[in-house]
Amino acid sequence: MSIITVSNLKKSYGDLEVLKGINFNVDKNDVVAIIGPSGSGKSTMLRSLIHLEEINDGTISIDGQELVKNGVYAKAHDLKQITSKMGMVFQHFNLFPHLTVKENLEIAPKMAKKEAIKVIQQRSEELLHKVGLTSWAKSYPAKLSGGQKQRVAIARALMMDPEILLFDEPTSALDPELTGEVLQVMKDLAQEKMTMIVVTHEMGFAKEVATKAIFMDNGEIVESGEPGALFTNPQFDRTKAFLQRSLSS
Amino acid sequence: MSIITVSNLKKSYGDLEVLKGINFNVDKNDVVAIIGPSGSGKSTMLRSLIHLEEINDGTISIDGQELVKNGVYAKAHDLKQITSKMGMVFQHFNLFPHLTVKENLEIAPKMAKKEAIKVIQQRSEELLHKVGLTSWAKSYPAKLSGGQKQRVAIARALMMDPEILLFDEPTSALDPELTGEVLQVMKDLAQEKMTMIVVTHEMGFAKEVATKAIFMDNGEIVESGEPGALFTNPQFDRTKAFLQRSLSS
Amino acid sequence: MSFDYILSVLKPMLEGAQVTILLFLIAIVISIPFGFLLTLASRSNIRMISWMAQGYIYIMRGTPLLLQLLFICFGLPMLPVVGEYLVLDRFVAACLGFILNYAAYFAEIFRGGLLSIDKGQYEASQVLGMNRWQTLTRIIIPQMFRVALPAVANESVTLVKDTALLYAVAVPELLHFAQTAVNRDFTILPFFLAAIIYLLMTLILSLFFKFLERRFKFE
Amino acid sequence: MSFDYILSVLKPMLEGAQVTILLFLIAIVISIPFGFLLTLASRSNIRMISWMAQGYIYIMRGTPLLLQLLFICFGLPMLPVVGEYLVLDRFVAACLGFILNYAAYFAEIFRGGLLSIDKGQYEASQVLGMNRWQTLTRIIIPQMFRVALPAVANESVTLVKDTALLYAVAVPELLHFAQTAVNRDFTILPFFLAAIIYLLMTLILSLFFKFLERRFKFE
Amino acid sequence: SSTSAGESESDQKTIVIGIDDKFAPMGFRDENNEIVGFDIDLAKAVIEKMGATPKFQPIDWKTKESELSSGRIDLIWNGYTITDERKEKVLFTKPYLSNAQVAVTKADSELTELHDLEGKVVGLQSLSSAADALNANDISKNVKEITEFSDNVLALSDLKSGRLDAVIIDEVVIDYYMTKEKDTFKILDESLAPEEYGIGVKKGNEQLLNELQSALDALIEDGTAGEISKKWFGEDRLLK
Ligand SMILES: Nc1ncnc2c1ncn2[C@@H]1O[C@H](COP(=O)(O)OP(=O)(O)OP(=O)(O)O)[C@@H](O)[C@H]1O
Ligand SMILES: Nc1ncnc2c1ncn2[C@@H]1O[C@H](COP(=O)(O)OP(=O)(O)OP(=O)(O)O)[C@@H](O)[C@H]1O
Ligand SMILES: [Mg+2]
Ligand SMILES: [Mg+2]
Repeated sequence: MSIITVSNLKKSYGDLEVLKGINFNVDKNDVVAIIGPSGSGKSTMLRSLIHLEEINDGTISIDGQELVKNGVYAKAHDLKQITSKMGMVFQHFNLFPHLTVKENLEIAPKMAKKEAIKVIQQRSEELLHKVGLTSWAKSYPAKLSGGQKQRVAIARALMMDPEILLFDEPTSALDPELTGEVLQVMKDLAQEKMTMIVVTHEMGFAKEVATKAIFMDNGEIVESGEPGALFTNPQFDRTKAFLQRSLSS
Repeated sequence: MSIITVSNLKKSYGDLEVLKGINFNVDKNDVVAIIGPSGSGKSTMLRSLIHLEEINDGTISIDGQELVKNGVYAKAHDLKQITSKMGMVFQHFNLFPHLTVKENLEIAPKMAKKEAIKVIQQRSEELLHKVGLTSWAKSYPAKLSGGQKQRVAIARALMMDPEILLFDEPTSALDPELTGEVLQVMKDLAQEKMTMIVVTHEMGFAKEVATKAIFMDNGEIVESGEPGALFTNPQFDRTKAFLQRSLSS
Repeated sequence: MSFDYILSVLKPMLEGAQVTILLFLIAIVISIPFGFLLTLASRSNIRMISWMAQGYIYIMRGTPLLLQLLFICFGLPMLPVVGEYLVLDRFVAACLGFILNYAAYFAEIFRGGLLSIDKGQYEASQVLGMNRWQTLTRIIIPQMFRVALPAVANESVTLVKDTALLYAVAVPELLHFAQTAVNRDFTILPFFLAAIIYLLMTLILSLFFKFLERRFKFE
Repeated sequence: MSFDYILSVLKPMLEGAQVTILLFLIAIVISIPFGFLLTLASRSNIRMISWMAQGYIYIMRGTPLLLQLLFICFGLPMLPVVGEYLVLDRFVAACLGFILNYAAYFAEIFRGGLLSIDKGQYEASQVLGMNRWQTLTRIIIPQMFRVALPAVANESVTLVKDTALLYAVAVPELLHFAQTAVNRDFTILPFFLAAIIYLLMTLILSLFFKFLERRFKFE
Repeated sequence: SSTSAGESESDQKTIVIGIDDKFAPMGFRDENNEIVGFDIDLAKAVIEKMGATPKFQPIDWKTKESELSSGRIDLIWNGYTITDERKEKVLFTKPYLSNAQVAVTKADSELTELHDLEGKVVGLQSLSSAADALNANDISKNVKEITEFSDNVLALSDLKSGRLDAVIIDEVVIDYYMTKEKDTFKILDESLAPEEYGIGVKKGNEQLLNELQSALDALIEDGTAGEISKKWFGEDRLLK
């Protein structure tokens, strides 16, 4: 069963139609790679899923609940509950600079007050271990390299125990040398069957890890499918042109 | 005959020995790609050639003239004359933000006052045409994309009619989509037999365009040679490990 | 210039400095939170509130503090009908003037601080399920204060120096006593002493803020 | 509050405003280049010069302008021996005080402006064969002024307001006449008029700087 | 005696007296920064007589009527000249001391008469009766410039430093300075205008005025005031 279904998603900024009726599904345990040229609407689409952008029309269901139906959003309380099933990792990490790494992980769960502090602290230690940053727990983000920051951001998202993780170009702001460590953490998550949607320019990662690839251009999904097939045998000229440009450079 | 010879180049920052006795030659019309992990000293080496860093020991000759001999620099006037044979393109472009594109190209030649303004203007127009930015002549740099900025920076360096062009990671600050246009300009220059030294992470470019590749690690040149050979059949483990990491990501 | 003379001149000046310090503390403690409220008001979604806050800030920053002090101390009591209820004690009036004026400056500083905070901070807070109040108090305000700290330090030093205006509303302060002594004894020395006292006060204040800045460096 | 009354109060105030404007123009025109020289001096490689410049800036920024004005106008003539040669015309003394004070502030602003300029600008200039002077005058200073413009605007508005201190050295200015009228006629109106005149002056100045900022936006 | 004798006895009413603390010998600060002077001593005696406690509040002289009308001070009492214009806004006691406004120059000045002030720079205290006296005289139209200071001392110090040619000032005040600093100043022959000092009370507060007047009268009567005058002026100058 689909954990995310998007139908007829439309979004404009003023006169500029950025998403022109998008339809797609994501199944549980899918790793979806979203690729496409700059300005094609990838970020806008991803951000719409977690309600960082308000869409103009269309329906988005998450895990069977409707976040927005034909352009009408759910009630505030439901909205919050629905989006809480997702975590998001940003291109520029968006760590809280005034909190230590450990505090970055723990602040949101503590604010939510659903669990004992003990439990939260234990999980933050586990997750820091998982992303290999146990020894940086007490450091402030400013001290970390880009790759380390992004791993903290992933751990922070995982603290809220999401069923789905969204990534918006998680390695684009990193030195090429540092992308590897972040991609490794993402591969591990894929192995653990985390459902993920990843906007990326990393064709290698898309080919290797993704179970599904979506190619967007100009506010539309041009084609989608199994990544191997899409990369080696694109059906449309637009896809072909884009892949050629991306792979050659 | 070598246009650049470097021997026993040593450079420290305080106790940190960044370059540990570097030796290499560059022949006229060579395109040298310098690769290596972050912090290995690539930038420092390149900047030493054009006297942006003062070295502690060693000899650097440019076109038969000694910029520095056994750690002793030439006289100020000679220094200037020797470095004027080289142009440099920076990672972050370093365009002058308060001058238009055309003014960026013309300011240095005008200051040098060696040529009539007419001649300078004619050359700036030619070069803008060459990098495909004629229509942007009157714009300020802030209006340009990263790729366009870097092309302006290349044109600006060419205005001084250098015999050698140095590039320090000219595409690292660019969106992947925009690297192509800069690499194309560099390829054109290679075709016109410009001598170039390029610090780069773009293995594709290094393989395709460079006539010689130098792999640096930890302040030393580990190996160097014809790029095809170096990439496919590295002699040292350090080179192998680096290439594996770079090409996989 | 005997040591005794210096002491005798210094005594009233130090008493005046106490007034300066007291006013400084009162003004800073109240005008910082008030300034922050003004910042929030000026960013309010309700047009009226945001206009009023912005107008207030504009007027306070566009006219001299001295005029504002004279206005509050001598102008208000002259208003028809309500005037007689607006006769404030002169020290209270001075505090009020400084608070009203400095709140506007702090509001501008905090506005800049808020603007400097990346949109990503709000977005990260939102996707982590934090509500607006939590985001404001736990994420935004601490960062805003950190960014604003150097400007707040600057403004505080200016506040110390502006206490020299107190004499206009007849609150006897440091500089007034220095001036009295200069005129009485026909010597420039009290001005030097006053300068040293002001320098000491501003130095200590600067050091305190430097300490705060280092303490909250987040590195 | 007849119109005639307003006119009669306004006339001396506008004359006072002329003094304000004159002093403002003199002070700004001289203190900006002087401030820039101070910036250069404070970055000098010669220790003595850089220390002296920094000390000067520190003292001027750490003591009240009012004290400095009193010092120059009434203190200097009291110095033994040289005092009698230091009796400046009071308007000249006021100008001098404002210039010496504001130069220190502008020096700090320009220092910040210089710091904000990327090292890459110097490096690009060097590899293009420009010498130090060409780099400074053609590349660095224009960018520094652009960066400093908003702070210079702010400081200039402060300067307009600080002219209210002129009363202390007996230069009759706007606020003095307003105060005279208030005390004479027992009405708050002159304070309002003064506020409006100050607001107008600071508004025009702000608009002028906004224009400059837009003009030199480099976009 | 202290400047803020204040609330020593809580049942006693405090009367706040606005003074210019740079107006010797009427009210000024001595070497110990204490406020002293003829008016200070007299006020203390009179207020005590009234069964109240005096509190001396130094103010910016420019704002004295504003201070009074706001009620922050109860009395203006520091060589406060009675004028018709001021009578419109302030209640005055009967005059207790006579004074004149005089023009003062440096001792070595060539100026000798009032009309020598033509084309000269003249200083005076802002919003003082010296301004009225000068304006009432024709010479005011011919002086080069009139500069207003926030107190007399600043004006005198400017005269000494040479920025001023003359200062218009209360005779009582300059007399005191001339005994303190001999050979520094001289007074021009004609005085500008005779005048009298009174005590200013807020309009509408006739009760305070009356109490004050009777206490003052009593002290003049019994010679206490005369003693104070002798202490400061060497003679009994009080108007009876
Ligand atoms: N807040 C906004 N206001 C107006 N236009 C916007 C806004 N955000 C995005 N856009 C426009 O919407 C279009 C799609 O933007 P979006 O960021 O979704 O593209 P993208 O595919 O993520 O590109 P990139 O690969 O560069 O991140 C672009 O034309 C962009 O200019
Ligand atoms: N100004 C400096 N002061 C002190 N250390 C420096 C300075 N510049 C560079 N270094 C150090 O010198 C070493 C070499 O730096 P360099 O920039 O040459 O490396 P690089 O190979 O260009 O790396 P990258 O690929 O990250 O640009 C690094 O360890 C760096 O930290
Ligand atoms: Mg995007
Ligand atoms: Mg480098």
